[in-house]
Amino acid sequence: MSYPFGFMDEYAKKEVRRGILKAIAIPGYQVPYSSREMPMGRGFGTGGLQLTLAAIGPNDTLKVIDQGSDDSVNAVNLRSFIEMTCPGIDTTASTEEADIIQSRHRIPEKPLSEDQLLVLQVPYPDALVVVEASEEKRKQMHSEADYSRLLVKLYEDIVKFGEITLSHRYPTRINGHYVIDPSPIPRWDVPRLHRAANLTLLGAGREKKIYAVPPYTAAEPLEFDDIPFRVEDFRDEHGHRRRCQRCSTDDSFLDEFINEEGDTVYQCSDSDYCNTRLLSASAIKERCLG
Amino acid sequence: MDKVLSVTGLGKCYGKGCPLCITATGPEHDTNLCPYCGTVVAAHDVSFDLHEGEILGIIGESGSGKSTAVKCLYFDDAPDSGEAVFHDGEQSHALFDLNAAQQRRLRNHRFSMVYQNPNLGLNFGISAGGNIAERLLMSDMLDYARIRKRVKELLSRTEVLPSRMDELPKNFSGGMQQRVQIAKALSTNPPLLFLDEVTTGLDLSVQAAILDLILEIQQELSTSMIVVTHDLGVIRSLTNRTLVMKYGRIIEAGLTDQVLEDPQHAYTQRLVASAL
Amino acid sequence: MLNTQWIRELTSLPEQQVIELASRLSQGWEITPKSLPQSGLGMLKLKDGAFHDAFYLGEFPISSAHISITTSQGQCAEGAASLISDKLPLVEALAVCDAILRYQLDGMDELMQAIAQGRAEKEKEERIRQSMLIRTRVDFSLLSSTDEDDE
Amino acid sequence: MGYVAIKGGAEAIQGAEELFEYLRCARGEAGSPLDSATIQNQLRQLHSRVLSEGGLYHPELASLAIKQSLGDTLEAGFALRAYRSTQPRLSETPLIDTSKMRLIRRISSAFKEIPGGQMLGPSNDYALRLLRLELLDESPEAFRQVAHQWLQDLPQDRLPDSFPKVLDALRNEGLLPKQGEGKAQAFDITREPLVFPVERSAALATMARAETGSLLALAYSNMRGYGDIHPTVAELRVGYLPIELPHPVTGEPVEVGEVLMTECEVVAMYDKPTDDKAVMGSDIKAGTGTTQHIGSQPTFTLGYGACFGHNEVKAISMAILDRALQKGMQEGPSNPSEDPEFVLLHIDGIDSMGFASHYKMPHYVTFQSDMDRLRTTRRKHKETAL
Amino acid sequence: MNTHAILEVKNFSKLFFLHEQGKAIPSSHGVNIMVYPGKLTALTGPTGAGKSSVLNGIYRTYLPSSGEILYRRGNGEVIDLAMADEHSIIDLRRREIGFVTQFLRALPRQSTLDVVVQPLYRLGVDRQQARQQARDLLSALNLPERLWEISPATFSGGEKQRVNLARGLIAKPRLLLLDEPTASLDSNTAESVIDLLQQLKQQGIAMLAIFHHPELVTRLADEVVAIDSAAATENSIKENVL
Repeated sequence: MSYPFGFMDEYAKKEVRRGILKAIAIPGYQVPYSSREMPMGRGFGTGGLQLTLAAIGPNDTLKVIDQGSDDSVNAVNLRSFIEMTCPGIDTTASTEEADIIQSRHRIPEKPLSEDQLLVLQVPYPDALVVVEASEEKRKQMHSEADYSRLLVKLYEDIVKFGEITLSHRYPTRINGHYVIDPSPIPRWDVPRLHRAANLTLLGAGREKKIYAVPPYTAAEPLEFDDIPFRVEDFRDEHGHRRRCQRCSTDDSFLDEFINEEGDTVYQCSDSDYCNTRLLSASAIKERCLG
Repeated sequence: MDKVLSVTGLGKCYGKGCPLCITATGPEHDTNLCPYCGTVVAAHDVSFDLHEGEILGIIGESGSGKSTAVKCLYFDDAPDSGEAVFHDGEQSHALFDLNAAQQRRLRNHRFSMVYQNPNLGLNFGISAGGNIAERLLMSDMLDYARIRKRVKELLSRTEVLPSRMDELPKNFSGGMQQRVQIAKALSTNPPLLFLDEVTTGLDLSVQAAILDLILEIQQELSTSMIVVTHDLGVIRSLTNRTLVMKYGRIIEAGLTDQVLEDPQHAYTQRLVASAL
Repeated sequence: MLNTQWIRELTSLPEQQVIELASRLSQGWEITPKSLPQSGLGMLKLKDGAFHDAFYLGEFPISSAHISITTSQGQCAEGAASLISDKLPLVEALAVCDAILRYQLDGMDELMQAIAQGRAEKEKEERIRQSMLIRTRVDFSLLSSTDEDDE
Repeated sequence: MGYVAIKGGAEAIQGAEELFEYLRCARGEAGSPLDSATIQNQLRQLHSRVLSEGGLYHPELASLAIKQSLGDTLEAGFALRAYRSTQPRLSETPLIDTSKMRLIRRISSAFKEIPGGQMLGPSNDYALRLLRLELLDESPEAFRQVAHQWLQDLPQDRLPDSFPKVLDALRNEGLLPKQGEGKAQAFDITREPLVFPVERSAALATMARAETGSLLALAYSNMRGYGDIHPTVAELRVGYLPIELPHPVTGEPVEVGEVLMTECEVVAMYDKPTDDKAVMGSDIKAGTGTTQHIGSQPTFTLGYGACFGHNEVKAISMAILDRALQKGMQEGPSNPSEDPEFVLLHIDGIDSMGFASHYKMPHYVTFQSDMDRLRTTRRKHKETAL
Repeated sequence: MNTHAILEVKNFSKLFFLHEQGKAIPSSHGVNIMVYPGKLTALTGPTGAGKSSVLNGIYRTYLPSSGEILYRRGNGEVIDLAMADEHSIIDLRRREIGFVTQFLRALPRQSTLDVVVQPLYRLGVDRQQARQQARDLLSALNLPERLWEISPATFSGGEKQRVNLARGLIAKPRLLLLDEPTASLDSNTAESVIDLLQQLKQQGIAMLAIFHHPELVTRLADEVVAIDSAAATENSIKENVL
């Protein structure tokens, strides 16, 4: 069997593109669309995949990452499917070289440019789902920008734990109105949505929604005036910022794991960022030594 | 005294309706169910004014239309006919001409309702303080410390120990839940408060304390209130004026002491006589 | 008069037989598509049994072909067919058959024979289906008369 | 220097797929591959499930999907769905009336005798569920003999081509809501997203391709007491529905094929007439005995279920849920099975299975973020405790 | 209306229609009364002559059946209390017209002090100041201080009467209606009430009163209106009656 370019039939792609345009026109608004079944599980990035397939053309260069890594099984799987159904495209691991970056759970560390498109895979598109199960009611709350119940959730967290317990999927207000679930990116990545130069598209396949953070658009995490939003804390017990054990940088989101010796070690979550740092470090070393 | 609310000709039917619904129902026919089409005439031609700082009572048995009238005004239900104008300082709002969002805005910011069942007014899954905080957050108070302070003030005002503010209301007694509901209702200093059978089902001594609290608050804040009840004692204790409803109609209206001491309508006379 | 069942009858014959027949009958003819033969999906719209509301039950594969023919004698004809299938060659063959039947082109008799053969196949299928019903029919009247006998 | 532990994902994926394929073909030369017809006939019920849950009546590809997924209905339905994403939509049938169905089974539990008669058709409803050990070692000869035997001496009599619907008899008695023409417009869930509230046609379409077990579970909750519609099966039919499409040139209807389908109509306990529904919810103070209600008479209520293939449990469950959802749409849901959003968003096998599977994917980043929250919270906790 | 009078009741009648029994019960008929600032008009007549009905009619606890009840407001405006809208009546009750009856109605749990202070709260008087005034008045009326913080529900008739009086007097209304204010008081307390009423008169407060004891009429009344159920009545100065 042979498949059309981009797998989906043309009508379906057009519908996704219309959804994208509407999403850009109303920043943060969840545009419903009749998400098509993709040949991989709902939850494996079918929303992001449909956005990428509707947007990509034969001369585009694509980067697919999962958990910051181009080698993650899911990233590999998605990339090879897109390569198979979109003849003529290039793929890359370099953030800089990519025109389209499809990602799950991370935004690349290196700020993106106006020419780049970031596609995020979304399991739960609606930040209000933690306080309201009914989609019909949530829709009304969004239309009135009524997020008081979400704020009560933050209030209750502080009362109970002295801290906001939301770790990822941090509710973020776009352009002063709609609050979105920015996909399960860590809090670390939220400030990098704010007034970013690039367009970010978010796609939820199973929940059948598309939404967008257009270039240079405000993206502000929900917070109290006197208790500001905070990103993940990578300081050690002495208050020193931990470094990547591989490239030694101290300004990236770190993965923590236990090595063969049983010690806890830290490494950049963004593999391309880490590699780039490592290369330039070794270049400097070479220059100095040479 | 300034008018806060004026209601004219409010009507609400449940059913498909027919030309005879109105003439075939009402106190004189001893029913609110249209014999021709089965429609329930829940309220018809309900008109009254409410002044600033006034407590108006609406009394009647279940099915009299008293709750229907209040539900329409609080936007829990939509009337079929009539007008209601809410005067809010410089502004006047024709309530039934507003769109749903405008109605919810008024409901959240300028009106409050205390329900008979605290379940309706409170979210039992979040703390007492959280319940009150929700209304404050709705009014864009976004400073955590200020919210905590205001919640404590409101709870002490309604005589709930502020030390219990972080507990879930489901652990509270019925009277305490009502106090939290009142604190929540008052949090935004609403000019108009609806009280729907707020003391029904509570112990007598708790009832008295709640009524006392409502009166004190009304005097302090000069909130206008509409009290819906079937209890003559509540009417006598709280209200200046009273409407008596039966089968969807207002059958008598007057000063509360006059309605109770010198009732004009046969039904009111029976009601008062039976309560003595 | 053309019967509306001929496609159903003809397609009960093996697919290859139908394709071969059409290609043999149309040998030497000039066949050009009026529109591109397509295969894709059709949607089944049903009237629900309770309230007679329309609703969509689901999709089925559908292929269709629409051709024009100039026979070797110079006769012009047009034929078209759709079929629940994604087999394009089969539906193209059916479009040829449609033209033959509709314009009574050469080979019509042979085609009619094939259709009759298909009809016999269908008849067999239909008898099997009818037997399913007849052999599993519940006869309540028999039961009740037995009861009466017992009394 | 290796990069964390996820390097080599591509090789692992390929290895896993090869292993899966090996298991399909294990036993080597002793086994033989399943062919399409075998799956369609010998795994008839499984095949039916995949046809309806995939939402695509393509018997051949359904067999293939079953084969490649090793018989996993969810996976097989999924493969059909993904296939349909690549296909253009060419046409839509005119509104088809199912009374034209060429039946193989027709029963009613409402009446002993129905016009046209009850025909059990292929059913094992009353068979004893004893393991038929003789099939453990079935010879090809014995296997063929069964079919041969059945085809002997086929009865010669002929039944009508179509049968009247049981509901029509009840309707003629006035026991059912008066029937107008019904809505002609239908909601297409394959091309439009569900935005609640939805029309009944959207609910029917969603249920028609829902996962059988999910439908059953929700319908069962209603039958057990989380709901109270108390249904009776007015009629359950299985058969082949002829599909007619207009001829591309002449426009006259031509039969282009048939689909096997199951349909079911349930009659549920009567309720107030629909247009009086609001009355039920309000606190009525009923009048004295002199007033008489001269409105419309109470009637039975109805539910409808239908699906591709032969799947009776699915059709019955759907009919029960259709009735429950109508109740929920009219009066507001009082049980999960009456809540359109709850039912319709949780019965799709492809959606739910995909989401359950996705938890198998790496979640390092979110887990890292979770750990940060927990540690910070614990630190605060310790500080306040001191 | 008479330019000196604060209240002029003209041809007041009240009859009750009881639907249950289907009959009308006349209570007062053709009553005429004048009340002047700083003077006390006493209403006399046999039991059942409808004296209380007249007071209730003026206060609008009863709806008058006919007649006029002209009242001159503090701002000089004359208003017919029989016809005035309810909000005007509420306003007058709050600011100008007080009524002391034989019965005390209060919320079950409310303390005596809270009962007495209510009218001042309604006028928006500062809470501290209002409570002080209430204390002063209660001690002037000889109510023991130990009773101030408890509910009057359990009080003796005399104690309740004093609480009632205190509440009626505290806001210093322009017109005070008194329905047997000393009925259940011991003589000592009755004397202090009489003193108090004298003081009020001197402050210019107009009073219309029904007294249990004819002696009090003699001591306090400037005008007397005698009514009986049969005949129309009008003011006569005390000397003429006695």
